[in-house]
Amino acid sequence: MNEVTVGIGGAAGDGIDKSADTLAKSASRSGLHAYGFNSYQSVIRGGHIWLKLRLGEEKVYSQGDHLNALIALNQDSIERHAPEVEPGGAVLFNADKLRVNIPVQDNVMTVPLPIAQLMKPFGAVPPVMQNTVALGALLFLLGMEFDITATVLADTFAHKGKAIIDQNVGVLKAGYEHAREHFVPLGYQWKFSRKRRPFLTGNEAFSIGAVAAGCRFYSAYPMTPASGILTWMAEHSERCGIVVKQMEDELAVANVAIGAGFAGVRAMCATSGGGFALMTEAIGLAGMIEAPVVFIEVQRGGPSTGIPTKTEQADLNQVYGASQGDFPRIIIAPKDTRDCFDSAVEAFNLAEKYQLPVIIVSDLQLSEHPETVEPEHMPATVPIDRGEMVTEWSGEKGEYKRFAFTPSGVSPRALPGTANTLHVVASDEHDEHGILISDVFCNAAVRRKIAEKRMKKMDLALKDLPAPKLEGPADAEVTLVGWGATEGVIREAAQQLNASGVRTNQLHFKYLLPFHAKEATEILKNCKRTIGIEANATGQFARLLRAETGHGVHDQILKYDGEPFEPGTIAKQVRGILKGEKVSLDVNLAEAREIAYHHVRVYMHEEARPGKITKAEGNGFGEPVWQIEIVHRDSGEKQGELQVGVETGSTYTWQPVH
Amino acid sequence: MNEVTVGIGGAAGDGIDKSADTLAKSASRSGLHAYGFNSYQSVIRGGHIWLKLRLGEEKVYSQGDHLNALIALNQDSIERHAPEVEPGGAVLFNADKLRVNIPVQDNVMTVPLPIAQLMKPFGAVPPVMQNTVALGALLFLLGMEFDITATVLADTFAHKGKAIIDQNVGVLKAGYEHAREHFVPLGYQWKFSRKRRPFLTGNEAFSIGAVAAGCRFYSAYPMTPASGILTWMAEHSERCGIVVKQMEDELAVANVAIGAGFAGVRAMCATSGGGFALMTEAIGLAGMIEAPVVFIEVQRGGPSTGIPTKTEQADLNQVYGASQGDFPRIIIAPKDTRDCFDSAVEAFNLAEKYQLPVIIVSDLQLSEHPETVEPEHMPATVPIDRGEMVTEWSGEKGEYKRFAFTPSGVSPRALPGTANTLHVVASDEHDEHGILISDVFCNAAVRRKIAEKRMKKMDLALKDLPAPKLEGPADAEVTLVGWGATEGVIREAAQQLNASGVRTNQLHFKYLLPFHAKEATEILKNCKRTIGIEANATGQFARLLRAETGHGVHDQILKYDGEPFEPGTIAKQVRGILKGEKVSLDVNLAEAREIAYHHVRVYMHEEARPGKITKAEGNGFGEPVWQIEIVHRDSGEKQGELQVGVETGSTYTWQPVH
Amino acid sequence: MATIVELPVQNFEGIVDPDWCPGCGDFGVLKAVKTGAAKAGVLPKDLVVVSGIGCSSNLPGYVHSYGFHSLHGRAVAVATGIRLANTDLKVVITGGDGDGYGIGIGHFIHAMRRNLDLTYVVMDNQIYGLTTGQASPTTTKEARTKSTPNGNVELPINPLALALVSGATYIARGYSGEPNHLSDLISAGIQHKGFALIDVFSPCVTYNKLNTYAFFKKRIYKLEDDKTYDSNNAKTAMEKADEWGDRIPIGVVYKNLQPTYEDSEVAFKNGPLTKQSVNVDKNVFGGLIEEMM
Amino acid sequence: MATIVELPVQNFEGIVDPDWCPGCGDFGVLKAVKTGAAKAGVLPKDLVVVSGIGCSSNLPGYVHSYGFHSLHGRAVAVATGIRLANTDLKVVITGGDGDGYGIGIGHFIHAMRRNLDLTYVVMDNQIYGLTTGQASPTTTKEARTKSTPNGNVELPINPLALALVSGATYIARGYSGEPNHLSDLISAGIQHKGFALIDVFSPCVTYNKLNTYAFFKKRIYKLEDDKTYDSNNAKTAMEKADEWGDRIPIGVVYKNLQPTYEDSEVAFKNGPLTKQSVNVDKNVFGGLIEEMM
Ligand SMILES: Cc1ncc(C[n+]2csc(CCOP(=O)(O)OP(=O)(O)O)c2C)c(N)n1
Ligand SMILES: Cc1ncc(C[n+]2csc(CCOP(=O)(O)OP(=O)(O)O)c2C)c(N)n1
Ligand code: SF4
Ligand code: SF4
Ligand SMILES: [Mg+2]
Ligand SMILES: [Mg+2]
Repeated sequence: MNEVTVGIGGAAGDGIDKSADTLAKSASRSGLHAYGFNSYQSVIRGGHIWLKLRLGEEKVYSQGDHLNALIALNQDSIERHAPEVEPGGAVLFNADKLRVNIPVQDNVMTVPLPIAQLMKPFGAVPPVMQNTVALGALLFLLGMEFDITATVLADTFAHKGKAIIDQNVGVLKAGYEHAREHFVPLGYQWKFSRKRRPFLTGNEAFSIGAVAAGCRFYSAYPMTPASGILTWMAEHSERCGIVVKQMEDELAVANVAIGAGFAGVRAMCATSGGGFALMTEAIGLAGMIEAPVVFIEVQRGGPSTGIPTKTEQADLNQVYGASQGDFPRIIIAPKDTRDCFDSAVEAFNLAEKYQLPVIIVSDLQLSEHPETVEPEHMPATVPIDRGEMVTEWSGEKGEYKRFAFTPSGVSPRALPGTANTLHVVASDEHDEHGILISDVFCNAAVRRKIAEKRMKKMDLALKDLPAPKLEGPADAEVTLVGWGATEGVIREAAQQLNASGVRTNQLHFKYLLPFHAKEATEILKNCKRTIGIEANATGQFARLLRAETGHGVHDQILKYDGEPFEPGTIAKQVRGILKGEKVSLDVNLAEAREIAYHHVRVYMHEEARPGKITKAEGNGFGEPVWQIEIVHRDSGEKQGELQVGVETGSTYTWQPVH
Repeated sequence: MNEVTVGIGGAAGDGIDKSADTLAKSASRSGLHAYGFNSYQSVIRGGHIWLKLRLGEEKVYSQGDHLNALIALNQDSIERHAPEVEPGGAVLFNADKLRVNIPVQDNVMTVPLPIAQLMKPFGAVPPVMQNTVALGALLFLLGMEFDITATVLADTFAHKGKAIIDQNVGVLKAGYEHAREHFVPLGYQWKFSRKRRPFLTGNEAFSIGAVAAGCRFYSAYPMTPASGILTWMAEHSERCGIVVKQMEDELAVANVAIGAGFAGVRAMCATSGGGFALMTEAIGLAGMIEAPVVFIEVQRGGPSTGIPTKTEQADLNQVYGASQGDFPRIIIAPKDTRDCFDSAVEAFNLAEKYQLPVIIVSDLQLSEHPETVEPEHMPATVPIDRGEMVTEWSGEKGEYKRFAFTPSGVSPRALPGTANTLHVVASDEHDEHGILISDVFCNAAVRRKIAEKRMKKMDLALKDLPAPKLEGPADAEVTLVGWGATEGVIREAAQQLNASGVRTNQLHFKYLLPFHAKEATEILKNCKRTIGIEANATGQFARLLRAETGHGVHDQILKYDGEPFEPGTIAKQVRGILKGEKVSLDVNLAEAREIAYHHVRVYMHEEARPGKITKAEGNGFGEPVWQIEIVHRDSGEKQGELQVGVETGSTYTWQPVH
Repeated sequence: MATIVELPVQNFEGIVDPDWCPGCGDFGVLKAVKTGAAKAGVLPKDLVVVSGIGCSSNLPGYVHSYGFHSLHGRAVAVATGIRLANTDLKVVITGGDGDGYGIGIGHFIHAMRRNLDLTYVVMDNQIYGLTTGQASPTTTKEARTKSTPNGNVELPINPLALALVSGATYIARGYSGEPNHLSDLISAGIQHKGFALIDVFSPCVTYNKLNTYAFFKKRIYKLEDDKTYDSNNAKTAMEKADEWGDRIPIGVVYKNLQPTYEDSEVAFKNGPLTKQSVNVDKNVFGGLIEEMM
Repeated sequence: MATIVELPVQNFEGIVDPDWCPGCGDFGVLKAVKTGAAKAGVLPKDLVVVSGIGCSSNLPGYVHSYGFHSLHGRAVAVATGIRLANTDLKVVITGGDGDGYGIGIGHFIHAMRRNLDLTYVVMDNQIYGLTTGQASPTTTKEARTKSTPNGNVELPINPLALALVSGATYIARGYSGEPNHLSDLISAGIQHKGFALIDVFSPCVTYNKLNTYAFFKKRIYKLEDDKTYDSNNAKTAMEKADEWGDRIPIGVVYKNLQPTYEDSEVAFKNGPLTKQSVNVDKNVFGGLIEEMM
């Protein structure tokens, strides 16, 4: 498959995401598919941002394993990423400030850009425009069409007027022409399909799905990585006729959404782990009063405040255990960006049909990475099912009972404002009419039946949801088991494994509650070897799977360092497991270097970096250690030595040279 | 075994608990064991309170299945409970106001008490003193010693002075003498051991355990059924030198306790399900900053506000899933009152040794029912282990690292105020020193190692905790599996089953996290047939068990109507399961009557009650129905008819007679 | 303003009898809420009574209207959602001092600065009733309660002063021993456009032996009796809010018309949200997709 | 009062450089916190700086002392626990307007009525910085932010007025552009026995383009410059709290000595809790058991 992966590295505030967006939209308008992933930090300015954008003629399912071109906006990016650029690739950088101080692979072109000189004709332009120069050069090297990018810039800056547009296009051109004059293209031959596709994040897909589904109320409190939904919703509230309300905290967010859902609008709210913890009590309320509300929990690295800008799938236990007591609720974990759209629509329908809270579990990677989606997969007209609603009621039908005990467990719902259906809903236990049975009317028999009525809805809902299916060869040697947002990367890993002769199939779960225990058991029973793949430390989904089916997974690939999975790494680990290699938790060489980088950044000036690294006996540390030379960034002269435990990762000693 | 079960029924505000307390203390001072259970409602005055007190020469493990003597303080109590009194028993009631309007069993003595006449000599006494009269009569009937009860009253009213004491003892005597003159004793022959034992609730045992363990800080927000701890702690704060702080909400309660735990005192807080939902975010914080804190979650009927004065074990999922991300924490579910004392002590030690939050899961029944405990089981001196503490630090040891990466995962802890160990703890991810790696210093390798360091502590903690053991015959036909507070009632059920020829053993779990998966699997593998017994609707523990071991239970006995298990009912259900009887969720006759009572209470005057009940075809209701006559309380004259669905429990029609 | 058609109070009579202790102040408040709604001419079907958890919060169960008996401390948030979803509804919040000024104080303060058209009736008994007598945020200093057996050491909250500095536009105090006066306050609160707070002395006869009917009877006086009192003056309102001791004012302490939240919400331009179609306009939707290309 | 031995501010110098944007107001606050602690003569080992989550809440990581960087909105509760556990420690809370006046407002208000000896420094930038620019509870009305693209419709909170009606006993406002003045305010706050609030204008140069250095420079004046201003008068303090427009006061708005929470806590009679033995007195314990027989 014809594809390229571009990396852009720099600091927060460097405008990296904007440049990537321009490139992605250019590719998309040409008819290429795109997938981006931004590895950023919780800091407003500075820090290290590493954005990868993968473009291909066919659909790409992850950021992949490759790096073909690098735009480095600071020295750190060169040092860390230039060596990753594969033969045939290029390293672009601002030659006024940076230098390639580290060996690159064979046949990698270094492209120093005389930024100041190239920008001179445009007068005083903001420094972030260096990106546009680099982008221009890259367009040439990648064989992309200049004019398409020019129209993207024109659209992007339309609201700023012609002068700004011209300036941007001019700067882009300067970069493009500079590359044409001094470098040869990297040799990509694209077949541009010219099909235009929207390029959007999971958060945007949730938002658009909600709009299509008739959502009229969105409440939120800002929290990474869920804030993107608030931003999008606030920006589009007027156009879409949606009340978008930032509340004082997540307690309010959840309860205001429940109030709105009860009153009869399609209501949604979203947050991340810590905010969701604050919503849990309210979710039980929604379950008890049988109010339809959609909650989105976008996971990030935990526990607690954790690593707010890093991805993880470790909130499953929390979502599953949200609120005290047994009550009906549905949990959905969308698989990819398109599925975010679908899941939002589905969630609103399920919420109203079964009158319960629906929780969508996403994660930072799914919610924040942008990718191209087929426009026909996000239609304006979607199925809408508001469930059994009572819009009129006359005395002949007897008294209206909000919680009528029915065989299905679903009781027809009347909204406040309707005549003859007056009722009170309560978080206290109640009878069919809503009259409390928590106080003087306490009644064990009525309690049993209403508890059963509520839970019955789950059986019905399960029948509504598609069962999990095995994808790939039925007689596979190994089955990769996952849930939620890792579907794409696992799919690519399976493709790589199959291509390399390991017969692999994939079992991926989207519906976590209610759970297709029967169907899953049937599948798992016949799997030769299952490997669970999850971005958390304890295998929360594997545990859920065993709880539901009695079948655990045979092995696990767990990742909890905050970075997303890559298909090649998964494939390699699968091969290792099949070969019987034991998983080691020791600090490896690359990690030792990372730990040394941490030391340098915290305690030393910017001009140092890790140099030679050797493994040695512990000599009193109770474990072997990595001995890491810290050297001068350019000269390579030794500044001192660091000892890092191989097993624990502890930084034992730092010995400066003098 | 020589034992008796007394029931007292009346309204809230009738002072029922006080009378039961007097009787229990009298029994206890005589050397009998006592177990009480108060089935009450969330209402301050009125409603229906039903208190059972079981007394025996040997230890009694539950409120049992029997009823030998009834003190009825209102008509409802006679109607509902007089028929339950077993042959040889007695029904005592205020003859001035009440009447026995319902048939009682053979050989049950009715004991009408002319209260007004008996109290006359004492002038204007508060109406609650009718209880004392009845109690006096009961003492005689049960063959208890009058003088002991007189001293109990003297102690109880010591702070009110001699006049009040004399009045109480006088009234008691009047009842006693009245019974002696008009009735024969029921024939109990007690061997009084004279060993005095404290009579206390689980909440009190938690409190006393905490005091023994050196707890110096208790924060709370009132919530049934956890409030008892606050009451006890507040009352004893001055004497025990404990700061007892009611905060503005549970968010504050949890965070203030974490602050105190971090600063170096043994800190505890408690709440019930809804309050715990609000604490979950903080629990993750404690896990992240490795602060020792003890949380108690006293479960009540849920979901949401639910049935606040009823018992349930349905918060296990919530406790297990408390807060986002993976982090170390310990969950303990004490088995009985004595174990509450032990668990509190243990929890403080584990919290400090492993520097993590410990959650104790109790339930309303355990926390609120009082029972006698051997005094030697609650010693003043208990093992205290504060874990690895740094009280002095000098530069020679290098820099102090609060989160030093050690092989065990435990990092020696220094408290604020200590010289040379300055550090910042953070909910954001951090390195060994506590320096954030969530922002500019983000580092995947350091992140991996600190996440592993924290989780490692769980492996060590598991080794510290005793593994579950099978109790009873190893070759049993059936194994009863339970967790937490149901240990006693399941034990009694097993005894009944063994006595009736069903070889039964018991597997009970106290430590839920970390979990002894290996040991439990080993046991379960060899069990012929397991029956899970839990007070919830979905079998939350059975699910946990399968998640941890792959072994589910073969059958389940689930109860979620708010009332506690009784040993006889469990034994009967076990026999049914073994006979292959299918569990039916239909409304049975007794429940149909209950549902009819609900209708009467909500919609009709007090003078009605359910009469004849027959099952009939649905005739348009889509299910068979119970046809329930509602009759006049005394005359039995028909007032109307109610139709209640056999399957759904729905109240379809109410047809008044005229 | 539309003319108001008063309704018979019977229209609001609930099925179930309150489970409050005999003599509880909340009976008077219940009566006043029903009468207040009737006086304001709200139809039962258009009224939603929202509460939290507490003795007082059981109130919605006793009114024949729509009701939402929510979580402890969350009534104001739930009510906000109901009101925003359907601006044709009148939303009256009823609850306790613990519920509203303790655990719920955040929502209370933030709701006031929004000036949403809500009416909030707080049954302030200066105690936690339902949990059997612990100190509440309005419990008198030094009062002995179940949770403060050695005396309460915290300064009580002053709800009227808090409301004044937080942007409520109708601030009143009532007394459940004066249900007629109270029903007028509630009726006016319902009719007021904006956030209305009515703090009500509603004695807990079981657990508060300090702030009893006798206590209030001796002290309260009506602001309405002073014809010179100008309820539109924030400064004198603050003085009245601070008045506590031998004389305690009841009545409308402060009132001021300000734009409401509803006035500035663009999504309401086509009427209440619940009345709008769930189907999205295809052109609008097409534009959203186009933006991302 | 013990004599104060000022310390060199270097004693408080942290290892790590702040990650704030160049020009962020929080730099000035950090400097003032360190200087204030030094001026108050607190030893680094006896100082605990407690924060929530936000740009501003990163502050404890930059001070050489003990620190607790807690949850968003919970700093005041955590600080309360630390202070109650060990009254030998000086506890300074530092955080943002969103953290303290938004999600954390309940703890804030209830802490003030307790008058615990805590010092609370709020870096009020009238925006949510760390989450990249949404409206905060102090955001100016009509301001366009990421979450209010059509303009903020909520009345901003007035922290000083809230503090005044809630029982804080030291209420001041500072400006990060005046770090010396600010450090005096903080030093006095630390020395003040009781709850001290110091609300600080600390411009967010990235997301708040309205309340900038220029904005404040033009408007602020120091209350200390008016020798007639009596900070012990709640009425005039309320006037100053309300002053906003062309002139905005900074300085000590209100100060008043009242018994602290610590004064009335019986458990402190034997000193700080952390200094007491974990072993229970056997006689006391025996009495507890005896009671239950
Ligand atoms: C989250 C949570 N915490 C605690 C409780 C227990 N609770 C129920 S009512 C109540 C206090 C009620 O006090 P108030 O609001 O003043 O009402 P009152 O009973 O005095 O009318 C409390 C603490 C609860 N239901 N939910
Ligand atoms: C429970 C929870 N909700 C939301 C967040 C996300 N969050 C982090 S900082 C912040 C706002 C910070 O604003 P402020 O306190 O004013 O600090 P600033 O960044 O402006 O200094 C929010 C909402 C969180 N960490 N936790
Ligand atoms: S306890 Fe108090 S508030 Fe509750 S019902 Fe009784 S009197 Fe009213
Ligand atoms: S975003 Fe604002 S508050 Fe945060 S560091 Fe930057 S300038 Fe400061
Ligand atoms: Mg109250
Ligand atoms: Mg801010």
